[in-house]
Amino acid sequence: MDSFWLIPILPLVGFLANGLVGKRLPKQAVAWIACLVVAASLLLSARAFYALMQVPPEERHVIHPLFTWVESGDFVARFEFLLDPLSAVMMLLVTGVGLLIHVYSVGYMWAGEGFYRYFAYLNLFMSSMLLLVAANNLLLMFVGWEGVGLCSYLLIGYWYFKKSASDAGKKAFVVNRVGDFGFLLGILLAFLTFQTLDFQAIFQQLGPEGEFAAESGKWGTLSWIAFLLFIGATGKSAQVPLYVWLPDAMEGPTPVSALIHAATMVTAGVYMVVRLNPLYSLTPGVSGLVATVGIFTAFYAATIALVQRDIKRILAYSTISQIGYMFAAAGVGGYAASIFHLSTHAYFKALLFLGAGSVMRALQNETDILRMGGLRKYLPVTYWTFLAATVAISGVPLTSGFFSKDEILVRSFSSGHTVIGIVGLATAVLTAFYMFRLFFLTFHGEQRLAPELRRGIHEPPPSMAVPLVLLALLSLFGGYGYGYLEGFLEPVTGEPLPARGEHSEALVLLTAVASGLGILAAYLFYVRNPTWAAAAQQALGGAHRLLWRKYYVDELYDRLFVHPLKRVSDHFLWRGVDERVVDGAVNGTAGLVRDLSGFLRQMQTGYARAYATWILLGTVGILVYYWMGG
Amino acid sequence: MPTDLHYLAILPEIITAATGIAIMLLDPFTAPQHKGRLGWLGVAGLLAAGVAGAAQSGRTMTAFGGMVQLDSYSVFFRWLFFGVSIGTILISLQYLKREGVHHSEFYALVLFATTGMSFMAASVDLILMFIGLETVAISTYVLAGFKRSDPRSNESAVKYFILGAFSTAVLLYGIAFLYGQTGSTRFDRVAEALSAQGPSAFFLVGLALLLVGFGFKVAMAPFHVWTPDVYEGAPSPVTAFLAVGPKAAGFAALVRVLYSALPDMENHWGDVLGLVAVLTMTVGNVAAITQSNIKRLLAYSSVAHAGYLLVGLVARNELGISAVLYYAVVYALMNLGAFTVVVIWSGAGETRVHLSDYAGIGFRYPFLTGCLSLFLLSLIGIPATGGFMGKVFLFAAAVQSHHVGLVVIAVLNSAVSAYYYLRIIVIMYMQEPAAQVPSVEIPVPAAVALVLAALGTLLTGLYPSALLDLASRSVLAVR
Amino acid sequence: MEQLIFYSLAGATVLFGMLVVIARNPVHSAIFLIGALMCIAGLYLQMGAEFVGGVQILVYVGGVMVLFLFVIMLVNVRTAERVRQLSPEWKTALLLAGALSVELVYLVLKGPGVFATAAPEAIPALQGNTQNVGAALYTKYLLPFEIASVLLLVAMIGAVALARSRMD
Amino acid sequence: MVPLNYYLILGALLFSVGALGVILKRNLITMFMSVELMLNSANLTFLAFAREWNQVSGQVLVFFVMVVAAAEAAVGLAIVIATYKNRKTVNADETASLRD
Repeated sequence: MDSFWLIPILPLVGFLANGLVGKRLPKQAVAWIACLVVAASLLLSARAFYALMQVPPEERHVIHPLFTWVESGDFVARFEFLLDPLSAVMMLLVTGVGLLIHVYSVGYMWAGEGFYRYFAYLNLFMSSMLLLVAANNLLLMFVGWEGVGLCSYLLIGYWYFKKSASDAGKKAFVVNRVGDFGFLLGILLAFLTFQTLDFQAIFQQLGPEGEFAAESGKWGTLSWIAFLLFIGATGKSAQVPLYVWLPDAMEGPTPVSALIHAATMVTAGVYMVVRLNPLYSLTPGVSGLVATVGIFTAFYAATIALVQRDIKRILAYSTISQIGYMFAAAGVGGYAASIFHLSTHAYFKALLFLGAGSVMRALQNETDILRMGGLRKYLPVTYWTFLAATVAISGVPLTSGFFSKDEILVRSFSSGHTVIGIVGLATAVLTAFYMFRLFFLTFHGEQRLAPELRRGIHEPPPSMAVPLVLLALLSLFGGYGYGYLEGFLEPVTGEPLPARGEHSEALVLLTAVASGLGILAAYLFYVRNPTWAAAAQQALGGAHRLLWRKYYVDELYDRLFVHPLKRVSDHFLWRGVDERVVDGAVNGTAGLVRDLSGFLRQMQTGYARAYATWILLGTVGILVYYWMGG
Repeated sequence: MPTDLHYLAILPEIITAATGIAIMLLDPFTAPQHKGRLGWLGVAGLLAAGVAGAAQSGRTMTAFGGMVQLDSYSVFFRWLFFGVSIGTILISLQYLKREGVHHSEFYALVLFATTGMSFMAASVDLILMFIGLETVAISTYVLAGFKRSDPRSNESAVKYFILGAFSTAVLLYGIAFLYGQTGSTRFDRVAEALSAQGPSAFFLVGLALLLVGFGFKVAMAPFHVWTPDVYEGAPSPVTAFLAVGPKAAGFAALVRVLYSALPDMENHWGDVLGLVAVLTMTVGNVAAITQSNIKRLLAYSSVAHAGYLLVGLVARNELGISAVLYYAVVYALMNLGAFTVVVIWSGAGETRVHLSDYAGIGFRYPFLTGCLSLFLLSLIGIPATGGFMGKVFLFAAAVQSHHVGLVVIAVLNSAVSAYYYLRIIVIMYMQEPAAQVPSVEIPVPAAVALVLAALGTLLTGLYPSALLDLASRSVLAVR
Repeated sequence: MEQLIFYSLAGATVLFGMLVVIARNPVHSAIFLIGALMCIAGLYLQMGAEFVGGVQILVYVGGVMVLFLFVIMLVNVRTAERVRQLSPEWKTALLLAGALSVELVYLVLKGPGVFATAAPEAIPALQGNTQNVGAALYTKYLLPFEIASVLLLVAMIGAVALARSRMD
Repeated sequence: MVPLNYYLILGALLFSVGALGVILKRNLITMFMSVELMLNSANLTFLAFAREWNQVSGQVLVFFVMVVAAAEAAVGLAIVIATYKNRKTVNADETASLRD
C-alpha cells in the first residue's frame, strides 16, 4: 500500500523518457515504454485497491507525504497523495482504461509522424490525471486539473497542420480558462474561509463539531466556495454553459477522444464534486444547481445529438449528456451512484470512440454517418463490440449502463427530485434513439459509401481489436458490482440514502421501457422505413435546423464575447481612429471634449509629448483623489 | 562626523562599481576582437559581489549616517540584481558582436546600473535612493540608445530619456514635499513625523508625486505609456534588462519607502495602488492581445505583470510582500529567458521580431522553442511553473486581507492573458513555417543563461518553499 | 524691500519660464531659460544660500546651458525653427497644466505653512554658508557624494559612447 | 523675511509651466529645457523648506540635484545628437515611428 505514490510518478517517467530521447528511439521502444509505465501503474493501483479491501472501512485512508511544497506563515500546502476508496477506484479506472487505450493507440497511430510525441503527451496526461485524483489538497488537485487541460489542448491540436485542429485546441484552452478562473477563485476563497486547503482539515471543520452549519436556504460563504468550484467543473466537464469546446475537441486523434474527452478527464469535475461531498452536502442551494445544470445538460445535449451526422460529434454530445447524468446524481446526493455511472460510462464510451476510430480507420477518416451504412459484414468485430457499447449506453436491461442509469433515477425519485427523475427518463429515451440511429446508419441498411472507399475495408489489427473486446465485456458485465462499490465508497461518500424506495421495481421497469422505446423508434425510422426519417426532417424543418446548428450557441458566444473583445482591442487601445481623423478633429473648431476623447484614443501614438500628457494626467488624477479624500 | 562609515556594508556595490571602472580602464588595452573578455570580467565582478553579499547575509546594520541599511531585504535584492546583470551580459556577448556595436562601455554601464539598483534596494534615505535611481536611469538611457546608428534604438532612447527626466522631476518634487514636512529625508524620521503629525497636505502631495515617479519606473498604468515603444526600439538584451532589473529595483525601493517611511498612510497609498493595479493589469493584457511584434507583446506583458505585483503590495500583509519578492525573482527568470530566445532568434539587425517569424519553427529548434514555451506557460501561470506559484501567493495574500474584488479582477486578467501567450506557442508549433526556416546558431553563453532560467522557472514552481522562505525572512527587515 | 526683491525676482522667473515655452526659436528659449535660472540663483542668494546660488550660476548657467546652446547650433536651428513648435492639443495641455497648478497651490496653502522651527542641526561651528555645506557633504552626505561621482562617470562614459563619431 | 508659502507657490507655478512645456513643445531640446524648469522648481522648494527648518542639508540636496541635472543634460544631449545624425531632425513628433 505504501508504494501507491508511484502511481502518478511512473507515467511521468514515461513522459520524460519519450519526450527527451523518444525521437531517437525506434517506434517499438517508444510504444513499449509508454505502455509499460501505465501497466505498472495499473498493477500498483490494483494492489492498492486490494490492500484497501483488506483493512476495515475506518482505516481505508492512507496519506503519503512526499515533501512540504509551500510553507509561509499560515499558508501551508504539502505535496502529498491520498489513498482512500474514492481515489483507489478512480486510479484503477484511469489506469485500466488508460492502458487499453494506450495499446489501441499503438496500432492506430503507427503510421503517422511524431509517434513519440503522441505517447509522451499521453503519458503526461496520465500522470496529471492521476495527480488530480490522488491529490490530498485543493492546490495540488488544481495542478493536476491544469495539467490535464494542457495535455488535452496539446492532443486536440496534435494534428496542428489542420487549422480546424489548432483552432479547436485554442478554443478548448480558452473556455477552460474561464472555468479555471472560477476554480482558482474557489480555492482562494476556501483558503480564506478554512485557513487550509487539506481535504481532511476542511472536512473536519465542516463536520458536526466544526463551526459551519448547513446553509439551507441562505447563500453564504460555503455556497460561494461550492459555486465557484462548480464553475470550474462546468468548464472541465463540458456542462452548460461551458460545454462548447468538447464537440470541437473531436479534431484530435480518436484514441485521445476516447481517453481524455470521454472516459477520464471530462469526468474530473464529477470527481471533484464527489471528493468535496461534505461541502456540497452542506450547501443544498448549490447542490440543487449542480443537479439542475446536470440534468438540463443531459437533456439538451441529447437533443442536439439527435440530428448530427458526424460520428464523433454525436459521441461528443452523448458524452456531455452522460456527464450531465453524473452531475445530476451528485447534485441529488447520490455520490456513489455518480461514481458508478462515471465508471460504466468510461467503459462504454471509450469503447464507442475506439469503435468509431476503427470505422474511420477502415474508411479513410470518413466521419459522416449518412455516407456509411452496411458495414456490418465488413467489420464484424467492430460491429459486435460497438453493439455491446450501444446497448449499454442505451440502458438495455442487464447491461452496465442500465444499472447505473437506473440507480441515478432511483436516487432522484427517492430523494424527492421528481422533475429531475422525469427529465432523466425522457433523456434515456432520447439516448437510446440517437445511439441506435448512429448504430443503424453506420452498420445496417444500404451501403452509401463513396465508391473509392469500398475497396480495402478491413478489420483492425489485434492490438486494436483486443482492447475493443475487453471493453465490450466490461460494458456488458461491468455493472454487477454496484452493491459492493457503494459499500466500498461509504467511508468517503457517507451513508447511502435510505434504501431504494417502494417504487424502485416500477422504476426498473420504466427504465427498461424508456430504452426499449428509443430503440424501437430508431429501428422504425432508420431500418424499417428509412423514408420516415426524411419525412420527419421535412415536417420539422425549423426545429431540425435549430438542432442541426446546435441552438446557434457558438454563433451567440461569438457575438457576445469574441467580437466585442476584438472590437475593444481594435478600436479603443489600438491605433483607434487614424491620425487624420484625430488631427482633423483637433485642428478644426473642435471643442475641449473632442480634444479629450482624442487623447483617450491616441494613447500609443508614438509621440513623446502625448505620453508625457498621460503621465501628467495620472499625476493630476492622484492629486485630485487625495484632495477630495484627504 | 558620522561614526558608522562601514565600508563593508556596501562592499558588493564597491566591487560592482570598481569592476565597471576597471572595464573602462582596460578597454584601451583590449583588442576589438577580445572585448568579450571584458564582459567576462564583468560577470566575474558580479559573482564576486554576490559572494561578498552572501558573506553578509544574516547581519543587520545601518551605515553612513543611517543612509544605507544592510539587512536580509537588501541582500535578497542584491542577489536578484547581480543575477539579472549576469544574465544580461551572457546574452549580450554574442549579440553585440553580431550587431557590430561591441564596445566595452556596454558592460561598464550594466555594472554601474547594477550598482545603482543595489543602492535603491539598500537605501533608507530618500536622497540616496534618488541618486541610486538616477544612476540606473542614466545608464539605461544610454543602453537603450546603444545601437546609435539604428534609428529605432535612437528613438527608444529619446523617448525613454525625455519621459524619464520628466518623471524624475516629478519624483524629486515629491521628495521635496516630504522633506519639507518632516525636516529629514531618512525613512525612520519621516515615519516618526508622520505618526506624530498625521497625514497632512504636504504628505499627500509628497506621496502622490512619489507614486507617479515610481509608477513610471515600474510601468504602472497610466505611467506605462513609454514601455512598448522603448522596449521595442531598444537592443533586445537591453530590453530584457529594462524589463527585469530596473523594474524590480523600482519595486524594491517602492516597498521600502511605503512600508518604512509611510506606514501610517497605508490606506492612502493602498487605495490608489489598488485602483492602479486594476488599471495596469487590464491595460497591459488588453493591449497585448493584438500585438504582432514579440518585443512589444512582451512589453505589454511586463506592464500586466507589474499589475500582479501591485496586488501583493496592496494586500499589505507579510505574505503579500514575500509574494512580491518571490514573484520578482520568478518574473526575472521567465522574462530574461523569453527575451534570450528573442535575442537569439531575431538575427542580425533584429529582423525577425514579428510573430510570423516564429511560424513553424517549433520542431526545427526544439531547444529554443521548448524553453520559450516553458517561459510563456509560466507567464500564463500554469501549475508546476514558478509563475503559477507566484500568482497563487500574490492572490492568496490579497484574499487574506479581504481584497476579494481585486483578486477576482486579477484572476480574470490572467485568464485573458492566456490567449496571447498561447498564440505564440500555437504559431511556433502549429503553423506552416515560412518558405525557408532560417538557420541560427545558439551561442553557448546565451544557452547557459537559457538553461539556468528554465531550471529556475521549473524549480520555483515545483519546490517553491526554499525561495519563499528566503523571501519571507527578507521581509522581516522591512516590516 | 525684501518683499520687493522677491516679487520682482519671482515675477521675472515665471515670466522667463513662460517665454521658454512660448518662444518659437530654440535659441530664444535657451536664452530665456538662462534668465529664469539667473533669477532663481538670485532667490537662492536671498535665502542665504550663497553656495548653491553660486553653483547655480557656475554649473547651470555656465555649463549646462552653454551645452544646450552648442547642441542647438549643432543641430541646425534653421530646420528646427520652421516646424510648428506647439502641439495641436494645446487646449488640453493648458487645461492639464492649469489643473496641476491649481491643485498644487491649493495643497500648499492648505499645508501647515509655518513650522515649529526645529533646532538647527548640530554642525561644527564653521564660518559661513559654503563651509557648512562643504562640511555636510564630506561627513553626513559622504555616501551620496561618492555615488554622485559614479553618476557623473556614467554620464561621461554614456555621452562619449553615444555621441562620438563613428569608430566602429 | 518672505514667508515660506510664497516660495512654495512660486515653485508650484514654475513646476506647472515646466510640465506644460513638456507636453506642449515639439522640439526635443526645448522639451528638455522645460524639464530643467521643473527640476529648478523642485530645488527652489527644497531650499525654501531648508531655510524654514534652519538646516543646511536642504542645500546639500540641491547640490546633488544639480549634479544629477548636469549628468542628465550630458547624456540627454548626446542622445539628441545621435538621433539627429540618423534622422536629421530634433522634432519629437518626427521621432515617432515606434507606435501601436
